[in-house]
Amino acid sequence: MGLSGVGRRIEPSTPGRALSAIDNRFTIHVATVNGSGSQTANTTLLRALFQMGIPVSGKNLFPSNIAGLPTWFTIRANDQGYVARIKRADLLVALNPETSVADIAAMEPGSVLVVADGLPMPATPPDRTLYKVPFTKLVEPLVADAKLRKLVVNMIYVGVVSWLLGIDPSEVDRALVAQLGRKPKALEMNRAAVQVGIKYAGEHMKRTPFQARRADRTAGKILIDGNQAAALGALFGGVTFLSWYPITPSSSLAEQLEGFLARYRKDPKSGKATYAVIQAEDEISAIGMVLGASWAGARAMTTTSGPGLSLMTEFAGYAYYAEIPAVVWDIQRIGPSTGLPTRTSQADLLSVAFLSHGDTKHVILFPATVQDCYEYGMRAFDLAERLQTPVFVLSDLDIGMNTWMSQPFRYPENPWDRGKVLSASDLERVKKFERYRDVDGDAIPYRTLPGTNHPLAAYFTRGSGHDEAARYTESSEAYPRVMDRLARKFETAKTLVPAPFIEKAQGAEVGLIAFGSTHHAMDETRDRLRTEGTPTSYLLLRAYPFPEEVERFVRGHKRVYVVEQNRDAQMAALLRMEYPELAPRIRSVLHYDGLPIDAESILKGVRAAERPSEVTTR
Amino acid sequence: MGLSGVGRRIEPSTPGRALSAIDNRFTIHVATVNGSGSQTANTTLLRALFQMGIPVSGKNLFPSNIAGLPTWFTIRANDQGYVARIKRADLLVALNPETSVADIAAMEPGSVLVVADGLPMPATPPDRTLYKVPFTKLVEPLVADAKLRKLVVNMIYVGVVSWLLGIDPSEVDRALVAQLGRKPKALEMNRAAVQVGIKYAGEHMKRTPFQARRADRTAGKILIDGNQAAALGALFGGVTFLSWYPITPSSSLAEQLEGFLARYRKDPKSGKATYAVIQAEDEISAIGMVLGASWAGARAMTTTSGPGLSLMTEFAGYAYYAEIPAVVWDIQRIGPSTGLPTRTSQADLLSVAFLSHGDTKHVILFPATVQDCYEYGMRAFDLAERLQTPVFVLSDLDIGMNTWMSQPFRYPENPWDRGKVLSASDLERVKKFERYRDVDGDAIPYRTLPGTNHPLAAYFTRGSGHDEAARYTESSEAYPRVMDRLARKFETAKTLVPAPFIEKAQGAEVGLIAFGSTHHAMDETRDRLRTEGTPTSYLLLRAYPFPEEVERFVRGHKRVYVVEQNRDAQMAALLRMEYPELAPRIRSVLHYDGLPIDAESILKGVRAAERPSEVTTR
Amino acid sequence: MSTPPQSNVNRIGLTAADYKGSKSTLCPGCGHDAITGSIIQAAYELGLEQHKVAKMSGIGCSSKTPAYFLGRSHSFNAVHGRMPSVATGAHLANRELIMMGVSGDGDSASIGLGQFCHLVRRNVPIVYIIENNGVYGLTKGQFSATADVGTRAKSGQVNEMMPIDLCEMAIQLGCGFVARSFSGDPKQLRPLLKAAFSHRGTSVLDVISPCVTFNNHEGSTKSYTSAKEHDAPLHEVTFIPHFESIEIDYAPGESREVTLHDGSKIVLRKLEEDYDPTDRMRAIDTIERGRVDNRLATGLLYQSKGNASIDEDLGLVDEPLASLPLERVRPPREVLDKIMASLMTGGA
Amino acid sequence: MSTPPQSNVNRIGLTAADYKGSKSTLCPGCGHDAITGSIIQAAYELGLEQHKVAKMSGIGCSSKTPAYFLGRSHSFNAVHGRMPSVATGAHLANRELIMMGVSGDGDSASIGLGQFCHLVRRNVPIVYIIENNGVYGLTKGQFSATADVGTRAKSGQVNEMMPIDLCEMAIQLGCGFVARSFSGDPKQLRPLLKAAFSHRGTSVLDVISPCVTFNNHEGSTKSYTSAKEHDAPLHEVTFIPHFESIEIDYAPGESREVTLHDGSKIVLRKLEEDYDPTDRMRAIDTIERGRVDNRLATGLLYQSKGNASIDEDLGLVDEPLASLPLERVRPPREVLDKIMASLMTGGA
Ligand SMILES: Cc1ncc(C[n+]2csc(CCOP(=O)(O)OP(=O)(O)O)c2C)c(N)n1
Ligand SMILES: Cc1ncc(C[n+]2csc(CCOP(=O)(O)OP(=O)(O)O)c2C)c(N)n1
Ligand code: SF4
Ligand code: SF4
Ligand SMILES: [Mg+2]
Ligand SMILES: [Mg+2]
Repeated sequence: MGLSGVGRRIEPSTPGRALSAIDNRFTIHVATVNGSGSQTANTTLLRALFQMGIPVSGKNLFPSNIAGLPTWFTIRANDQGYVARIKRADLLVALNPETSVADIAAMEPGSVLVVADGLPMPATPPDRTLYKVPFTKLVEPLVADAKLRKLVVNMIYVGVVSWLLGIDPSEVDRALVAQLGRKPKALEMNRAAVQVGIKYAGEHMKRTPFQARRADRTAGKILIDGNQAAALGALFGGVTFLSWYPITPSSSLAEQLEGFLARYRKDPKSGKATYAVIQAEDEISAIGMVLGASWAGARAMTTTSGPGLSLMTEFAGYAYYAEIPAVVWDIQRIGPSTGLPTRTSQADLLSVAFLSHGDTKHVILFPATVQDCYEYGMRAFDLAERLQTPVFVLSDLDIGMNTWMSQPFRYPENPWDRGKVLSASDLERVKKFERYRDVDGDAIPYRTLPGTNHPLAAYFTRGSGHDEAARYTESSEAYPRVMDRLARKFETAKTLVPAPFIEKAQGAEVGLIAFGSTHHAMDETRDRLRTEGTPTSYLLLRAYPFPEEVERFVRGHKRVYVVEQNRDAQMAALLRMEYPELAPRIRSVLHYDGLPIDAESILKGVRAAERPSEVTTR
Repeated sequence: MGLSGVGRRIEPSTPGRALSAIDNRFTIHVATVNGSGSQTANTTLLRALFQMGIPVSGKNLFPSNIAGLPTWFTIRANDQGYVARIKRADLLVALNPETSVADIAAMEPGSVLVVADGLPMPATPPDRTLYKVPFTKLVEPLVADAKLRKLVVNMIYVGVVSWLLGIDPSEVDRALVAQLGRKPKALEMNRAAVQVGIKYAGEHMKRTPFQARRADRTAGKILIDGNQAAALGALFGGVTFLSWYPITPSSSLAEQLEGFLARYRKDPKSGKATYAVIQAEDEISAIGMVLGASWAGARAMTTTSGPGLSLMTEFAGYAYYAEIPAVVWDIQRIGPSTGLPTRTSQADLLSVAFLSHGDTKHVILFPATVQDCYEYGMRAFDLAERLQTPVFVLSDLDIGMNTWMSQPFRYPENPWDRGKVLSASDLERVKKFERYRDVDGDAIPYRTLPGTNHPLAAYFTRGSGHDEAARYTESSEAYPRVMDRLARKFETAKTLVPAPFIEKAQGAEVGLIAFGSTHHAMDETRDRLRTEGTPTSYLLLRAYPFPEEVERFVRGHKRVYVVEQNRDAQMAALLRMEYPELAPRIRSVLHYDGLPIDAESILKGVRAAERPSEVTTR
Repeated sequence: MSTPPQSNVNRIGLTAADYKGSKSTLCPGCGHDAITGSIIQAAYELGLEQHKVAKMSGIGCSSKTPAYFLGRSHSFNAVHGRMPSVATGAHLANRELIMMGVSGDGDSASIGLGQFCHLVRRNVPIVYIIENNGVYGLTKGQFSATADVGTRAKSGQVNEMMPIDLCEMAIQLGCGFVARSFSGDPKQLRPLLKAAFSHRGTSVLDVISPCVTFNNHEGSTKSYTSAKEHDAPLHEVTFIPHFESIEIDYAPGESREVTLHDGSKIVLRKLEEDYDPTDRMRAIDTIERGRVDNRLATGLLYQSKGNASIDEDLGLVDEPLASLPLERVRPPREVLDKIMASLMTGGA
Repeated sequence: MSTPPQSNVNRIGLTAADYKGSKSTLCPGCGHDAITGSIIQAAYELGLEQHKVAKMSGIGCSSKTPAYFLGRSHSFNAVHGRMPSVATGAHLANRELIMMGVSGDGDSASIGLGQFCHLVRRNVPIVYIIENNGVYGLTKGQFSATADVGTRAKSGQVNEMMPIDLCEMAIQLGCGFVARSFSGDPKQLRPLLKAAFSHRGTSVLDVISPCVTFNNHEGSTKSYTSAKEHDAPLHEVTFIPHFESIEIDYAPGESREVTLHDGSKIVLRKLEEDYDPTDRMRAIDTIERGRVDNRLATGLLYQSKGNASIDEDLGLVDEPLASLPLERVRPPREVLDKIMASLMTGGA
């Protein structure tokens, strides 16, 4: 597998300058209300910029309810390719009376404010440009139906913003068509609304100092969210079984996968399904079904988030000990218990690594990009079936549900790896089968599938004590023998999981380690540090257990900062467990307020930490 | 709380000599069949020795079924007070045809073998003393009924063994009376059987070289198992609510507690129950009921083991985050999943410490002795209610179900601590109540109970985002604020949990750390190491989070060996996480075959590890 | 829900407004908000003392609603599907609490089915309200286990599986008060709610409560229109609380009267056919037939004095366990001495 | 169980002995061992091909028994109470497997009640046997949720709670084959077992199976004696497999014939009163009445062609999903290209 998008970074033209807006380097912040249908409007702006060749990312900050609560959408355009979250917004569109005062107060000098007429306002200093727009009045002539107005009004701000930023109207239109092409009436109405906005802006405003200018940074790239990418990976990875229980932010993975399957996985001859998707009654059942299906030979997966993961604990231990493949996607949200279901985090790491009572260790993949999601969507199955153990893929809400730019995904070059499965004819050849015997010295045993027509095929699968021949035993020799082999199998895993992505800096004393969505803030962070005179090496962790390169990297640097989005420095803890002798040099930069991590926060953390003392940023 | 039996050790008369049998220093091994009722016989021997003033311990090694499989019972008599398991047996009673060959083969030179006539036998070298006893013939004249015979026959070996070891017959009789006093007919029958055994031995055998001699080492002591001790602790701790789901080896805690409650906790006036015990439908329900009861003001607890613990994962996170007291006893057995339900281990540590998704850390107590079980039985409630968080008590099968010698338990001198609960009158006084506000600076908030008749009392308990006033929020300021306070509360916990027991050795470079049942093998280990010229300091961990003394201890020694009964060096991992700078000096001695750890194994481990390289012993 | 004028106070001097909670964050028009209204009105009319009430719920839009009524009651918003166990513990800790449970069809029939059944089996005293919309609202409209055969989701999927009928299950499990109603029919829902509070033991109310956002479309069998269409009231329900002595006289044979645990009465006015809610088999039969001819029987489906409630089974002291003083829960020193003596047989 | 002489082989040339597993480690006399015997005999008489069978179970003495029969079949001994979900997954991965589930009353009615109900609701094709002894055997005799009211445990405790009747639940949840029997009555159990294998969809067999060690004493309602006393057979059951053409002729009106999915037949010989197992309400009624007058109706309680099974609902291809080759589960390159194109609107 390639680097899956990681590190294919665009060299910054002028490194370091990322915080104040200039052409092709600005952030749009839209404050609106949940369920008001601003999604299309925001996507239109995002796509228009993207189509102009400017790197962009879109982040949706939504509440845990269905309608009526505050929502924010942030579009970052950055010609340096910095697409992580940035706190500072340069252009605000304020439509929500509940939050307008705070939204406006948060804007910094030099920013531009587009505020719906009549919203509550704080006093705004002169060094911000303020425009009040009578959206409701403007929309009236366009639509009669009140419900429709609520939706169409959003397109007016698209017009306004595009004019302010000098976004090519033809690109706005292309973006509109891409979304509403199939609904001509809606398209017309929205087109009209955009025009109204453009016209109004032209008459009442002046262009912003930071403009959108055609560039060539997005040619041939796609826009996609991580859950959809993961669904595509599973689709082309040949998934045959999905059981899941709805939970934010993982539902969209299961639902998009089900959509793809229904469309592309009906048998051409019979029109019947080459897959089974089951909505389970809860997550205990979801993982139970996955184990049953994997045991019987299906490529089975489930998707969940924190609370569901916790419910899978007992079965996770069973799968580890009875050695049954399984793929579990955990799209992380923040908090113990229900927490904040629509906020992101990386705080399930320790609980996943040791999920289940008893001595248990699990293989984990850390997708950092949408391309990782796609490739791990396939690879997780290969690893699970090769290693005969559950493989957990630790994504998060930021990767999973937000919109990212990426190289288009590559069609898999090689076939799948279904691991060590003995068919009836294999059994005929080998003459001997013991389910839990380490025949090849890699600590991975062979298995047979139920239904295999051979007298040697059958064996008894159990979570209780068993020996190499899968016979029940309480022997104090057999038990540790099995457990030691499982430990060796974990060593084998180190050689099979994706290697870390490493970027060394000449003579750097400081190493930075990150995983998952945190990766996107690292380029920006390192460029800034470099300009500040602190060159840093970088290692992106892509799997647990850690391949040996990780130890070499830590050994190679005096101080290593592990940047992660949780309170308890969970990845640092795993590294300290793995490398006790190196533990003293491992430090932490932590971020856990539920919003995606940003470079500024990391910089604060690293700077502060260079005066030794672990620091928490927010 | 005192040292609860820890360290009140008897100075060895001749340190180090523990492996070959001499007077008052021998081990009896009885191999029989599950369900054959040998329990009474073994207890009789154990008590008789105990009554003679000789320190003893009894370990029952039983299978995970109800009847018909091999069982072993080991009685260790040791005047030095070494009561941990010892591998070498000096006197074998072999009654099980299924295992006799292996049982006999395992015996070492100088040992004495009492074998039921007609059992399969290996060739036994001359340096073992072998007696074949026609038990079945001997029992015939005693009892007519075949079913009864199966039971009574056991008393014959009691007679034989007591004669061989020179155990005072009057003590054997006292022990019999203590158990069967209430059943005169049974008593007579068993008395007769003992006599038959004594007579037969007297006629056909000669006394063993290692004899039982009256001593004064058990005066005023009691014999009890840890689960019963824990039940007593809960009883006197004022438990009012127990919900549980049956699982070995924790069931006997719940059942003995229910017995005590039924007997001692009926209201004198009304005769009604001052407690509620519920057998839940599973462990999710059991912990859910505990949270509901604690929330409403009861002193609530549950008991479980590995698989049940795993099912409590989601609710554990809820209790941590919503700050609800709960006491959970985990009587550890070995294995992920079902594993070996009747074998001991200390492998649930990591999963308990981080039980639940998200950033979660739990308070854990580690009882090492039956007296700890008793005192933690009370104290766990005080801690849970004071800290408003679940407190896990990590016992194991060895402490919980085996028979231990102990000082009698002390009646609690002080009242209970019910923590920060505001009554209606308190509210009237303080005028202001915010459920999650840190008023006292110890990060512990105040709570009110449902039913409190005051307009300020009510609040909303939830596992979702909340602020200091318990209002729902998704604020990115409020969430980390709450999580940081919880982290500070964990710091407060360090000052409230039981301090470690420490025994320093002059100028020792090597420190040993243990917890739980492992403690009992440490005296023996350290005495042996000392005689070998390696003086060692010792720290018994009694709680997580670790009080500061722990760090000082680790800092104070060049090499620190953490001795534990699991594969993954789980306590060492926790210590390395806590003290990264000290991680390099922390090493592991591991034991995980399901049998209680013994000094010999630890010695092997430490010796080997002194040549640096982590070693696994079995 | 119409708030009565200030003057209009109940027997403990509170207005209906006093029984409100914080502002709802549900979708405008959600059936759950209508049920909240009926709960507020019922509590007001009964004159419930809010500090004695414990509001329990699981997770879901429905389970959020306890925040929107009885703002002066303690509330426990548990994890998904596990509220019944929490409620059981809370009740046993303080049997004086008036327990109220609010759950959804996903919360109680899907993930929570086991706990629901065991709560009913234990006969935990609680008014257990299921706000039944046939979907998972909060996670955007997937089918729940109460979705009817043939119902079409917004996504277009059609449900093939038989719905779980929690009322029928409750009856089978020995529940002594089982009713079904519709969020859109407060005239029927309120008296049933009030009556439930007078039942000693578990009372189950399954209330059809349309999800206007995800399950109110053509083809959905839990939409307002469809619910209205198939709603088949068994009788007209009137509740007469023990603290009021109203006389209602119907022509003989026109109505039935059911007396509840605390002396309150339910008067059921006969509609087309006579229905005897104390006939267990008849109740099950009615639900089963309803399935066949697609009629949703609403009203008081089944009522009986029923079995002892769990706190009675356990023979608890009258006072809340939670408030027993130390001296009543810590046995005297002699008890420990006695036990120690029995374990102490050491020699010398 | 009596092993027939070597000569005696079934239609695929195997003897009953060939259907044995490893030696039982249960208590001598345990009802579960008797059921194992009936299973072995039934499988032998049906001539089941062992490699096609998947034996699923949970945790408990009962759940251990799959090790004691059909030694040449794959087996999955899951975690406690969660076998139904595992079985569901296994069936969907390979719909050609003949699924057998063995569980206990604790495993299915206590911890596993939710999964049991949802398996039945999904109509997963499986022969689901509950070895019902009213207690937790493996953990030494605590009550399970099927313990009858008033039954006394060895510990002396008396159960106050209503038992959960898994047969009634199954019927209510739409199960198409529901039978009850007694481990001590192989003459009735075997034909029912054999018939269950001919049903397409979930078939539930609740078999009373005394625990001789913990629940066979005076005062226990699940002891051999008590089970014998209250056993009230509904009819005499004979099974005629599709591969045999036996003619049984009873005088008209004396018996009923039920034809199963694969053409096999069950002949039910009338006892005192006529019982129609295709009448759903009658079945529920019979169980309910049995509770009241303390008679345990055994036999084929309910049978119907029933709803589509889950694999039919999902419209799966005929072959096992498990064995589909890569080219049938990985869409062609064009599909990916098409999708990428739709996402690719980048400029320049
Ligand atoms: C363990 C767990 N799994 C999944 C979820 C996600 N979740 C939240 S609410 C809900 C379903 C709610 O449906 P229902 O109970 O019918 O309530 P409604 O929203 O329809 O009123 C789910 C699946 C969760 N919170 N916890
Ligand atoms: C999660 C979990 N909780 C508890 C147990 C302990 N346990 C093993 S078997 C069993 C009950 C078995 O009862 P039943 O299903 O009726 O089987 P029986 O032994 O009576 O045949 C229990 C509670 C377990 N193995 N797993
Ligand atoms: S999603 Fe449905 S159930 Fe939830 S609040 Fe909106 S309408 Fe009500
Ligand atoms: S304990 Fe009971 S159920 Fe278990 S094997 Fe023994 S008799 Fe059978
Ligand atoms: Mg719902
Ligand atoms: Mg049972």
